[in-house]
Amino acid sequence: MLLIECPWCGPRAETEFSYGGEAGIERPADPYALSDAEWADYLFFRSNPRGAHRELWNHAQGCRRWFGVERDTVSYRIEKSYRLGSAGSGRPAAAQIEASEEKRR
Amino acid sequence: MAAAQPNRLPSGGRIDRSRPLAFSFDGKACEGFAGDTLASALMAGGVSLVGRSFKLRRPRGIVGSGAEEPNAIMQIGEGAAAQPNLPATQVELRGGLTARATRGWPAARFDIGAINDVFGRVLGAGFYYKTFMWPRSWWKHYEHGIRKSAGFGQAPDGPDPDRYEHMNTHCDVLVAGGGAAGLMAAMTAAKSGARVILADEQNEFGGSLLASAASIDGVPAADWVAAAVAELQGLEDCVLLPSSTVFGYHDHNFLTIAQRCAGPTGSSDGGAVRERLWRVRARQVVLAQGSLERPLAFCNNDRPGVMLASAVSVYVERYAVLPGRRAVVFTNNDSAYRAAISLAGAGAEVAAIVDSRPGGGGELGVRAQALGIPVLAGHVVSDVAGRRRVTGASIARWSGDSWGAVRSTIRMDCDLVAVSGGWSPAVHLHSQAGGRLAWDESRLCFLPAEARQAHVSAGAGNGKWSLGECLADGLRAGAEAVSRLGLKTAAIRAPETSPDAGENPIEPLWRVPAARDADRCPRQFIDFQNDTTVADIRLAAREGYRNVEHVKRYTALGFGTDQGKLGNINGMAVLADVLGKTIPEVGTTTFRPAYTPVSFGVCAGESVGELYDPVRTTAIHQWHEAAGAPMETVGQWRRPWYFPRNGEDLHAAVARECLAVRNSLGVMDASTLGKIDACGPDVVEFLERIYTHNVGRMKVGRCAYGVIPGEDGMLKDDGVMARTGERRFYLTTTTGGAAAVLDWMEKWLQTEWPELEVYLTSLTDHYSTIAAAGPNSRRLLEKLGCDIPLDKERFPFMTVKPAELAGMRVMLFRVSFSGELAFEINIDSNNAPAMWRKIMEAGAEFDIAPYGTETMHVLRAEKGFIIAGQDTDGSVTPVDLGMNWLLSKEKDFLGKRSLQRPDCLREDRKQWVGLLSQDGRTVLPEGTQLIGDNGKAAKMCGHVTSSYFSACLGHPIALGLVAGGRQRKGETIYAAQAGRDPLPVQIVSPVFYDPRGKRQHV
Amino acid sequence: MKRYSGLALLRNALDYNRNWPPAWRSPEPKKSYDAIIVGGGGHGLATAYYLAREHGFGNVAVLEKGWIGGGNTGRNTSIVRSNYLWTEASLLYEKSLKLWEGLSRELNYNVMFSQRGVYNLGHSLQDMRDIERRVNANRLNGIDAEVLGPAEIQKAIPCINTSPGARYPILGASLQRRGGVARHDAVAWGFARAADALGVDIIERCEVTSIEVRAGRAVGVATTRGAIAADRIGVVVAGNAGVLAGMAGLRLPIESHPLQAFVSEPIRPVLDTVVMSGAVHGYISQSDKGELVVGAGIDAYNGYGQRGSFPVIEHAMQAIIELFPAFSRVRMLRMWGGIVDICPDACPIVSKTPVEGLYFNCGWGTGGFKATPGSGWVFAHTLANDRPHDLNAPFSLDRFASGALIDEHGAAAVAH
Amino acid sequence: MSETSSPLPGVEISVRSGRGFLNLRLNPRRGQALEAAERILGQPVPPAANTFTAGEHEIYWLGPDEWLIATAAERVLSLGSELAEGLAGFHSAVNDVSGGHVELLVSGVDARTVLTKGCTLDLHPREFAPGQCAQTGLGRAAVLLAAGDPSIYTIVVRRSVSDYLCSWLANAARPHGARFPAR
Repeated sequence: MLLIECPWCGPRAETEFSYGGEAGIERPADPYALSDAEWADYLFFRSNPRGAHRELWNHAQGCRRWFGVERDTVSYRIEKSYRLGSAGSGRPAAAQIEASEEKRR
Repeated sequence: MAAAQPNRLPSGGRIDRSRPLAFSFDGKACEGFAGDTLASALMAGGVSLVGRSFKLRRPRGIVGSGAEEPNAIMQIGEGAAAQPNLPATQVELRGGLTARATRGWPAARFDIGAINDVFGRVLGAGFYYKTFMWPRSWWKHYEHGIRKSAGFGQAPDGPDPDRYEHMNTHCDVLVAGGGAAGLMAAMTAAKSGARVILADEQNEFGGSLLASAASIDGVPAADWVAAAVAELQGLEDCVLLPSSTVFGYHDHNFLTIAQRCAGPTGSSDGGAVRERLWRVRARQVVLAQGSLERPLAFCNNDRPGVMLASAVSVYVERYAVLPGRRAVVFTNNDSAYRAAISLAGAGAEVAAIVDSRPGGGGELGVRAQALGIPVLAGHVVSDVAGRRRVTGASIARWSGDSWGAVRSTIRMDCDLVAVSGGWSPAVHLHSQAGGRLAWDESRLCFLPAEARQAHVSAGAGNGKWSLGECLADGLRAGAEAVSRLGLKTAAIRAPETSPDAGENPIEPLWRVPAARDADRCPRQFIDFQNDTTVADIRLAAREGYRNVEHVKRYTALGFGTDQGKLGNINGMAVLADVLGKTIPEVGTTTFRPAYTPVSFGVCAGESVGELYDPVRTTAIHQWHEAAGAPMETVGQWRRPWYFPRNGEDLHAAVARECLAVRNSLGVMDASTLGKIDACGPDVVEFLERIYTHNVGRMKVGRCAYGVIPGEDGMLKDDGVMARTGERRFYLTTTTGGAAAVLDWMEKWLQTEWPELEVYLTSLTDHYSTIAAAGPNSRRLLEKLGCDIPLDKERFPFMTVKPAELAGMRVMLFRVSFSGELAFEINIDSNNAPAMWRKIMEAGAEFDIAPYGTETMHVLRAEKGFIIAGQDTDGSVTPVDLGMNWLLSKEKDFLGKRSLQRPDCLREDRKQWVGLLSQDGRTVLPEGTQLIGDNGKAAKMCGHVTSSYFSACLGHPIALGLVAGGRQRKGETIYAAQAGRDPLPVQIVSPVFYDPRGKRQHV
Repeated sequence: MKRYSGLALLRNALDYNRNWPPAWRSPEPKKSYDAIIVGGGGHGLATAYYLAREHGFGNVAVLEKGWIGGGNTGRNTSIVRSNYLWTEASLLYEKSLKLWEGLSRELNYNVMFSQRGVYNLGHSLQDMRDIERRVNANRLNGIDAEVLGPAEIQKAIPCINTSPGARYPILGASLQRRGGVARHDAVAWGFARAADALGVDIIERCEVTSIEVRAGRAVGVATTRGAIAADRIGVVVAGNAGVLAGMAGLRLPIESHPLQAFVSEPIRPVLDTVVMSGAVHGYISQSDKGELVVGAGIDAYNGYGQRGSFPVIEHAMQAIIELFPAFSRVRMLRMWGGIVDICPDACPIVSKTPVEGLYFNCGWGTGGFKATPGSGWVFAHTLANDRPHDLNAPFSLDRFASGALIDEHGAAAVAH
Repeated sequence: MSETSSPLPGVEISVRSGRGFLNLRLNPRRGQALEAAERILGQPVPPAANTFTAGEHEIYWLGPDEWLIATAAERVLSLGSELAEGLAGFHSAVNDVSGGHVELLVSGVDARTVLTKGCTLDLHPREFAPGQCAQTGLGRAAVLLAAGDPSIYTIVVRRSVSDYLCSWLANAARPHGARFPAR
């Protein structure tokens, strides 16, 4: 049973979490500009690496937050977990949320 | 006593002679003492034949004293509390225990299957792959015969009467193994302030110290153990778990321990716990599980009376049992000399120590010779005589060549051959944790090498054979764990022991040469339980099964209940010899849990029976139960299925309930629907992306039906939503979809659209939902007393209002899932039972009928409303369901792009339609496949998803998915029926009742 | 190939079994082959066998990075059945089942295919609707199937708990009598031996490190035992498909997950058939040796570690005790994990690829073992003719773009 | 671990009646929303994860923007509207969830042991001290667990699974001589 560090609640047993698949799959800004093959790539194709994997987990029985985890898919070792929208997620959404935070504050 | 226990020594041992215990073995009355194992008691009673081997049915005796025992596999107890397959060596003796040998028919002593031994050569490794193929259909007959001889013990004949539980725990240091090294490690860690768990598979801590003549700090080893245990017990945050096997080392330093809390057959009263599973998250682990002695591969080395030398010591020293009167000790290392000394000390005659090493033993050899035990250095036991018990040993000079033939020159009478082929550290947990193993050529064993998780090995499990080394290594390991925790190690000194005897090194002896070559000599067993011999391994290699995994699988080496604890290393060494490779080149296998077998029950824990899975019930559930409603399982929920009156069956009750709703009044508990409060400045934008319709056009106070597709365009869930404020919506989902929909929305919100300000709060449990449906529903509410006008102008269809009803605050919805005038009352669940009762009282004048899920299904089917998950299956789009009108053209929503894929645009996709059986009376079974014509080879074109008898229409109705169905209304297709002619069915509109929807608007 | 028979056993026994020939050679790899199969599991070996046997390919190699049959072939619960819901899937699995029925004799190797029946249990009204639908579809596709009620189930399986008071009561089941179990290792070994006899080179400890693509055409592979040229390359590497696809610049709609199983100690025969329950996530049979063989649910996360999380095993134990309360005291001997490659629709990909001469057979999820001969048969056809057989045409890589998925997932059919 | 059926129960389990609950969502980093809420509630809204404050109400941290306010049932209505009004200017959500929760007390020397049977949290008093709370699993139910005075734990569970949880607790507590009031 994995021990997963929720960025808010700290390390908790795997059974408190649900898995959300590969992280960083961005929904295309204009789906209608994509060919069927490109759309299929977004929908179904995943990198599925043997080794380092960025993935989403949800602290389902806890704070209900989704967060990112870097985990090795062979050793299952977790390198780090991080809040979405914080440094390191590498997602544009990160910038967006910070910006919108600022704007509304 | 002497008569009952002829082999019991007059004194000594850790048994309690004041507590004799009666038990039975194979129906025969026996006796032992408290402190015995079943094995030691049997041995004391002179029982030497305890079972038969799996394939060849050879008579077998006790070989070991612990988890490694391959032969003495017992059926303990009777009936539902029976316990199959316990090694007698691991069964603590209890009064009244009944034990049976598990192999051999009619009995282990007289087994007609022993004929297999005669034909053994035909039954070589993999023989079954080569035969039983003719005639083709006969395999099942052959197999029937093969299966007759399968297995050891018998499964109990009823549900387990005992309890099991889990215990989740955390510690700084888990010490697996409570022998010399483990005790020292635990002491070091605990005294340094760490939270410690010490677990040992035996009922007493001490491991080999319990059978040791050594002294520690000037006291006998066993006394030192007792003092150490007492000291640990006194420390805060130190948990001692005897009778507890650490059987699994999983990822992220999670370990599982099975603890035996009651005797092997459990407790007499059901209250106590039989076994407990400790689920441990340890920051550091010390592995001190000791080592396992290896047998030697000589001819007929499986005869009863051939035992591990260490086990002989254990029986003599710990249990005061003499395993034989005249022994030959056969070894390639010094440790077996201790067995010889023990035997001599207990009054047995040791005919000789046969030591393959030309130089013989070290100091222990000198000691043995001083006791008058002859040592035959440079010799081997090449064969033993006797069938049901060893009667003699043939001894030959050893030239160092394993594979040549030898002639035995000496024959000694004996009834016991104590063997030692060296020691293998129990590296199982280290390996399970992903740790590497390294072959040590001087110790002739695999040692734990680099660890991949936070663990350190100690003691004999780390290749430290002597007591002094073990104690020091335990201290070192404990200190290492402590320092990794960042704690300061308490000052602890290693205890003093009598100096270790100087030993001569072990020398390899993987196969003992015999009078004939390895293929033709009498069997030399490697895996006792599975009858894998040296010849089998040679055969496998000859046939091309050269990878160690192939050899193991082809010969069944290591696949017994002892999981190769005795045989694996010997087998690999023989294979290496055969292939001309080194042992590390042959490799080792990865160990998987369990170290020793664990019951299904303890792994399952409490979550069995009524606690197997939570049952969710509504606030009104007790009323439904009292009303005698049969329940339907919907996910975790229990929902009333129907409410029979006066012995009605399902059909009668449902017909009555349906008519009540259509003609007067029905009421249903719809509380299981998912309910979500969504609010925030961006709530409209958010819901526009989730739902397909134009959410923004909804006015405050309005309701709308909405569907949620997945990003693949397939329908995921549906439900009514209400706009309760400018920036607030109340969303409902299906019963089964509640959690999934909330997760779906939160995931998009948090991971993709964090810029949208929306808060989602589940109200599923807070609100109970009571649906009052039927022409009299408005009158019911009026009668209950409602503070808002209920007429259709001021409270029209598809609107929502807060109200006070019967003196209670409610959210009142003018919606309908039945097509009748209906209200859905959402009320604080605390008040729901009271509201329900008031409704039943007030409704009496309308002959109100409570109705269940079945009537709800019929009513909605008459109206052509879908049930997501019944009429859809993950491959159905909203377009297939005829919901084009719900799909906004003005916006994007999740799944919209997918609807434009070529397959989703096909005209002949399966579409949702109504179906009428043409005979006007057949209710088509749900799941019926539809075919285009009534010919034999007709192709399937759809299937029936819902089907009922409609009481108000007076005929059956059905709904289904039919290829291109919407364009085919009026066409006749056929319902395939097993073993009968296809039934003609007409495709019609899915709306059967009140197609213009007038009734719900009144 | 020296034929195996009872007589051969006797003859060799007289000679102390000293003259059995190797079941397959261990040749050095040649410089080039007409076809290379990457992956020496059951599927790869079957592909090579049928290429040689049905399509006359004489110059074929199977490249295996470890030892043959060492992947999922040797790590499954060995269930064979064909009662899938969708026509496309059920016909493919039925082809396989038909091949299973004659396989021992075809290969002259007893794969111990035991048609002891497969029960798929239903625990809710919706389960029963799905069972009816699947059974009816199977029948129309010529696949044996029937629906049984609790009383019939109880009669056939005395130790099962059909009490209506159970947490998830058994309301009924589908039964495919022709389904059953087989001896997993034997399938790999049998195909290897038979393929070898037809001239196929089975090359173990030969890991493919890259796929050479020239002008959109695959022309060979680099391996740990040197470069090997090939006219066509078929890749069948469960648990590694993505890695191999990456070598050719392809992406696959596959995610790899741990799938765990465990066996009990051998007990006397008590369960004479295969029982599966999708609702409680457990499936069970008893081997000829007496072990209860139990399959658990899939671990949620991606993983190539051949091991999963212990709670999944606990859940399977609970499910088995729910179905068979008397097994609570039976003991688990060992547990292990395989790697299952899952497609979004829980159906495989047996397909040409955008690279000429490169073919992929992957994504079998939990259905791989039962498909072994059929998968090899259609894949051999696809390689030999450079186009799919009718049976595997629907299982193309294109279906993910067109949307023509064969959704065994969504259809709530039991996936195993 | 006492497993005898001694006359003194090692654990007592009771249902707290008359409780009301509000679910509060707001962004604590935005403007003065948190302060506004605290003014109305008359006690701090705990900013630290997995803690709670006790005063007139207990306010439990549920997530970075979510709290559960447990209070007397009769206070819920007024408190809810005050909060809704006071927070109207902020992105926030206040929901009465009184009907959705059941509050249980588990106390006694064996309370921790009983919870340990079904909860993977480290409940050692050093790790889970009074004032701390956590949403976690207990048996197969999701719960909010809070540590009060030593050996008193508060459990808040969804109403629909509360019967299950009570059965689970009764079963786990059985070897400890639990007293369980009739429900």
